[in-house]
Amino acid sequence: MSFLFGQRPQPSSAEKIAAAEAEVEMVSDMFNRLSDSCHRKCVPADYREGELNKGESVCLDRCASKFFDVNIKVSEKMQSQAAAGGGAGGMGAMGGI
Amino acid sequence: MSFLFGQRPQPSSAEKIAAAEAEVEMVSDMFNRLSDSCHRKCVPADYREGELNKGESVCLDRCASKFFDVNIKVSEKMQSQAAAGGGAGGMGAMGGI
Amino acid sequence: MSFLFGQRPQPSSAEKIAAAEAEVEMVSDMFNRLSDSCHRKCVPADYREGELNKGESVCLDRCASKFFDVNIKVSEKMQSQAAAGGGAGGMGAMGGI
Amino acid sequence: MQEQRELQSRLEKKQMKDFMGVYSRLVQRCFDDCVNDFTSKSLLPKEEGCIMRCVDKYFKGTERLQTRFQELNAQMVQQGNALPGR
Amino acid sequence: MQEQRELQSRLEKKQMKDFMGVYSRLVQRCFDDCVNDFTSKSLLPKEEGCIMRCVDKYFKGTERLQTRFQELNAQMVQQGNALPGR
Amino acid sequence: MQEQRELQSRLEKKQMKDFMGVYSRLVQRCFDDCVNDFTSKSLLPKEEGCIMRCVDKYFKGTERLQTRFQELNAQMVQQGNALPGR
Repeated sequence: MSFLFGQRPQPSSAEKIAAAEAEVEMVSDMFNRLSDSCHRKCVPADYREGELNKGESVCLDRCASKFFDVNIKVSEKMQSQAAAGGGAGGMGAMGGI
Repeated sequence: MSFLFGQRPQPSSAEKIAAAEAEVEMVSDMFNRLSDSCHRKCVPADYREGELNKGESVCLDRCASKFFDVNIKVSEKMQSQAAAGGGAGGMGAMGGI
Repeated sequence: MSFLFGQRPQPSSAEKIAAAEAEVEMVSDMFNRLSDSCHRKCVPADYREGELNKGESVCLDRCASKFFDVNIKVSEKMQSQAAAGGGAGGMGAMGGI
Repeated sequence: MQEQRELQSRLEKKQMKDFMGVYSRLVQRCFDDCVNDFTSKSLLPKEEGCIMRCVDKYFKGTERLQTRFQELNAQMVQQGNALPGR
Repeated sequence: MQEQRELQSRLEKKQMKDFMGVYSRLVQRCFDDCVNDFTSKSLLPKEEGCIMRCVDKYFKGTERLQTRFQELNAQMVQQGNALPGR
Repeated sequence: MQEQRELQSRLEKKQMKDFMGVYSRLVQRCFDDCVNDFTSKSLLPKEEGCIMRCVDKYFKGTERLQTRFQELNAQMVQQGNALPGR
């Protein structure tokens, strides 16, 4: 997911740690979502055997690959929108603080 | 969501920060839930076009408004129950620590 | 959930706090999941009355008990696999850091 | 000593966060189950009634599950069967 | 003063985290709704089209909901009806 | 140097938390898929069998997805196509 963090200069060392942490968290959040979606889409919930069969294994591989592609597409889209100026929200200041 | 945090006195400055943070987190958690529910209820999953159409837009507006109302109703109910003494749980000491 | 944390020696005091925190977090995460699953399985979503009826109450009791059993079974299984050497993954170093 | 205070303070934050979590999951659950008409922007009376019963039921269910959970947890710690205690 | 800076810095982290959260929920939602064919390992053109429209729609929806949310929040704070302000 | 140690320690906590997350999601998933009979308070033999197979399958699936994920991530970093590396 490093492509999401490539643009900004990152000066101080506390900030470097924070950025690295944010990246790790992002990557693992993304993996968890991929894992949830792909298990749901590829592994039927009846559990007849403990092994992954051939069909399930291939499905998981392709599912991971497609999830990754979606991630890249979305990221590219957001970067081009951001470059085109504004758009795409940003979670601005929410709520009443 | 400030109404949830209005009752208690908040002395020290570290506590003020913690309370402000808790509130921000609460507000953004609530927004995320509202967003998930309203997208699910108002935007069909076939994505025929990238624009929100009129019906979807109106539905999202009303959905946000109703979600907010529910939030207020629930909060009022809990305050009146708390005032009536106890009830409604509180997540007491859970687990074996 | 203390059984999950029993094996390792835990030296420094900062680490003790971290481990205690991790345990508390695990326990409360587990309770939240139990609560979500059991409400979904035992309480119909039409809310004809505000009370839990007899059937719902008994269902919740049994559901909690079974969820706990599953937790123990899974934990035992993982411990025996870990003892048998490796297996069961561990979330190794993910992503591109 | 100081360690204990530190732990105590974090546990309090955790409890607060837990309560918030229960609260916001409850709001979402009752909203999802009770509100499905978006021809008006205010809650209908029947939606409001449903919300109130949902909240009542959810809290009673949560309390019940908490009690069970604690009993089961205590039981498990006591037995310590096959499961190494701390 | 320092308190404010501390709060500021934490709020920035929070905002970053919020944005990440919106981003990854969006990826999952669009993936779940648009991709259901696992006979190939690359996205089909119709899946890619679906993803692009989904992203557009999701962001527009999110912006709209944010605006409403802020209005409703401001309104509620102003009225303060029955609900004690801070 | 100290920065590295700090980062290291936080990464370890993160890994622990990740593992816990996988564990508890697994418990919930297998419970939801395998347990639907609440006429008894102990697991039925067929539920227990289902749980064991579910755990096996889930772990194998997770390992497989992790391997794929790392390959795809490495590939993407290497290509750096259109996507600025760090």
